[in-house]
Amino acid sequence: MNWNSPAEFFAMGGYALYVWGSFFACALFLTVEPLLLQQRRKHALKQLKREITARSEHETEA
Amino acid sequence: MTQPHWSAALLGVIRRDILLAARRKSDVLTTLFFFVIVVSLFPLGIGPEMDMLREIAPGVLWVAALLATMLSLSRLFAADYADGTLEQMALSAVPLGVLVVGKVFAHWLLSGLPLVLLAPVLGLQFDLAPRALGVLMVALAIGTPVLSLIGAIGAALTLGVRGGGVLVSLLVLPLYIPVLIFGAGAVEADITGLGSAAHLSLLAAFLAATAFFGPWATTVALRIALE
Amino acid sequence: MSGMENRLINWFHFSSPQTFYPLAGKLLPWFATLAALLGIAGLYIAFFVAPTDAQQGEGYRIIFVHVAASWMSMLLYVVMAFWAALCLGFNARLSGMMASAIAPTGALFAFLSLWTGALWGKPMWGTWWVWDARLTSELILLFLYLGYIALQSAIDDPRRADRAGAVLAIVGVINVPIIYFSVQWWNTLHQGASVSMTRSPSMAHTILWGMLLMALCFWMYAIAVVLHRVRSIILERERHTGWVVALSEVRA
Amino acid sequence: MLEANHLECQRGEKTLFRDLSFRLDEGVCLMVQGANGSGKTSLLRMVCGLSMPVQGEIRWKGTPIADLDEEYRSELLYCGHAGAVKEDLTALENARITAALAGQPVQEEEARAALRSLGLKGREDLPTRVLSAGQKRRVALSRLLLEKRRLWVLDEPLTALDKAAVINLCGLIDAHLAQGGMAMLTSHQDLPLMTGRVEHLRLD
Repeated sequence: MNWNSPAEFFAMGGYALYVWGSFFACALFLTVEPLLLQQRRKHALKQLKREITARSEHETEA
Repeated sequence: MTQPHWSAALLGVIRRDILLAARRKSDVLTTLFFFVIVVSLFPLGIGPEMDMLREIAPGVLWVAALLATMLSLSRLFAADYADGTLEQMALSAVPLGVLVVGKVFAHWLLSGLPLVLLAPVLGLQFDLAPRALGVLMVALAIGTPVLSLIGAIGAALTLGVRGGGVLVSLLVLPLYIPVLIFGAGAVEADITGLGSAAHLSLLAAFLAATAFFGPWATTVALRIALE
Repeated sequence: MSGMENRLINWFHFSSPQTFYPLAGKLLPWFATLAALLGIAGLYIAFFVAPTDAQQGEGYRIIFVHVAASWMSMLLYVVMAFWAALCLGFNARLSGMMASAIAPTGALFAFLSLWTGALWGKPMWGTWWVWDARLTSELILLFLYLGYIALQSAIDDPRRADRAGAVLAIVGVINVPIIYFSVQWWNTLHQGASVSMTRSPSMAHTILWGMLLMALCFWMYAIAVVLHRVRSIILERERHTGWVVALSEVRA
Repeated sequence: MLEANHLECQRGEKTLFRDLSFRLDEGVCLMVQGANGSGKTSLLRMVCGLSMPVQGEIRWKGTPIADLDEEYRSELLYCGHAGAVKEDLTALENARITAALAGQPVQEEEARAALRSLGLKGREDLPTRVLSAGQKRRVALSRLLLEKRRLWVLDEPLTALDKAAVINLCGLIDAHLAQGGMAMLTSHQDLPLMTGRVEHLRLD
């Protein structure tokens, strides 16, 4: 085990800013990207449903 | 049915583009003036110390040459695309690739060659030695055709696209990096006494490779743009 | 000849958006789970198993994400060019969609590689940015990704966007090794030997394992994300076809 | 000769036409008719091989045009909306350069004669910028005389032409058909063709 206490772990031997800056940025972007994609999918599905209802209304009118 | 005349078509494109440039001289002259003014701005921004200027001269001249080429790229196919000539070229009995080679060569004659001829004059502003000026000219003479060849791909890809002019620089400039490195490196190597042969031969190899692939990629891109 | 044609048609059927959409949906959770598991294992090694470095102290631990991100950014560009070539060669719709689905993730990894590289450079070299051959090449790779994305988004017709992007990706992938080589050459000429990030001889096995696991984690992540994105692209582009309208998630 | 089978054309998300088949034989003029936006120009571009149909194929003498490339193009003459005329060049230069680009260079005398017969006498050496729209159109049409091609594909060739020029053009098409040529064109007005057989294709 490399660390004797959580504080030591978070201090990263004085390199906390750099190490956590790197890992945090990766974690952040790799969670944000899937979330954005989820949103894109939801939007696409919503758009699709709207179009389908519009089309079927159009057909019943006709 | 007679065989199509490839050579007549090739010469026809080159002759036509030169004729058009001669009727509209301002287009060519703007590019050249741009090159001169960009190069002349650097000493004003950096300071008149000759040692410093001599050191940055190859890089400055080359970057200015890249930018000047970019400036003329958006016009490479745009007019032909707009007035239907490009359609006719794509439907010619002569392969489109041949005509593309002609267009690229004409582009080099009108925008690359003047830079080669003008560069030594500008090099004097930066106090380059006569030998270095010679190397600069040779490097530009080998490198500027590559700029036209690669640039043509970008110009073809962005035909009729929103914001094509800016977009083409975004696509093409990263691809110009090897030319910049070897071209400026050749002059620098000559100044520092390392000899420019290695750089120049790498530049020539790069020219050979792009001369082979460039027109092909441009042809594919043009056909996509015409669809 | 007809046999050949048949095989091609079958292959096209398999690679049609209609068949690929549910397949991607089924594969997605598996890759996501794998990415998570590999990530946990990789992070455990990175922080708790790998020993402190003699020269760089704890700062070297950035290597685990930095190298993995760099590898992925390069690999993804090659994969993107592969799909692009299929798109041009066979005029296959799905291939074009795959290529355009890969680009944003590739650009993200290139950015992360630069970001972590800068954060590593500051304590080790004293500056955020060094014109090191690898960092410079990575920067150019990011430019290439951004150019691809910009070109695609500037063209309205998705078919043309795919095919134009494909030409650019192929031109780019031919150029990447040349760019890398020229930057390397330029670097040695100007600074002598470049500062090595991965110190190969003394590298401990555990460090290698950690890097490998993290790289695999990013790889699986990239596959999962690309599959997800390609599903959205299919939905957007094929929204007028009968099979999309008949999908259960659309009906619901 | 020219055969189109089950063509389908899409622009954006709209299907312009589908399952369109036709045949064009020697000595026949095919008139494509339809409302604006019905896909006339798209069809002509497809016939030229400039764009690919979503479905179906086009054959020239039994071979798909996609496989023929230059072999097909050397029998084809396309005149689109845009006349491919350079404003900065003279009518004569335009005619000669266009022919050279098509792979069939012509002598100056030949080009002058063609322009003269299209009623551009005395204007051969003027930059086309100063010509009227109809005269520019005639410069573009001079290709019909200068390039020897079997299949003419003309998109709205009558636009901007006056009565005399229309009759002149019809005469050209007639002569072309009489020699076993083929023509496919779109037009909003009827062509007073004398001898050639005219068939109609409606896009709706």
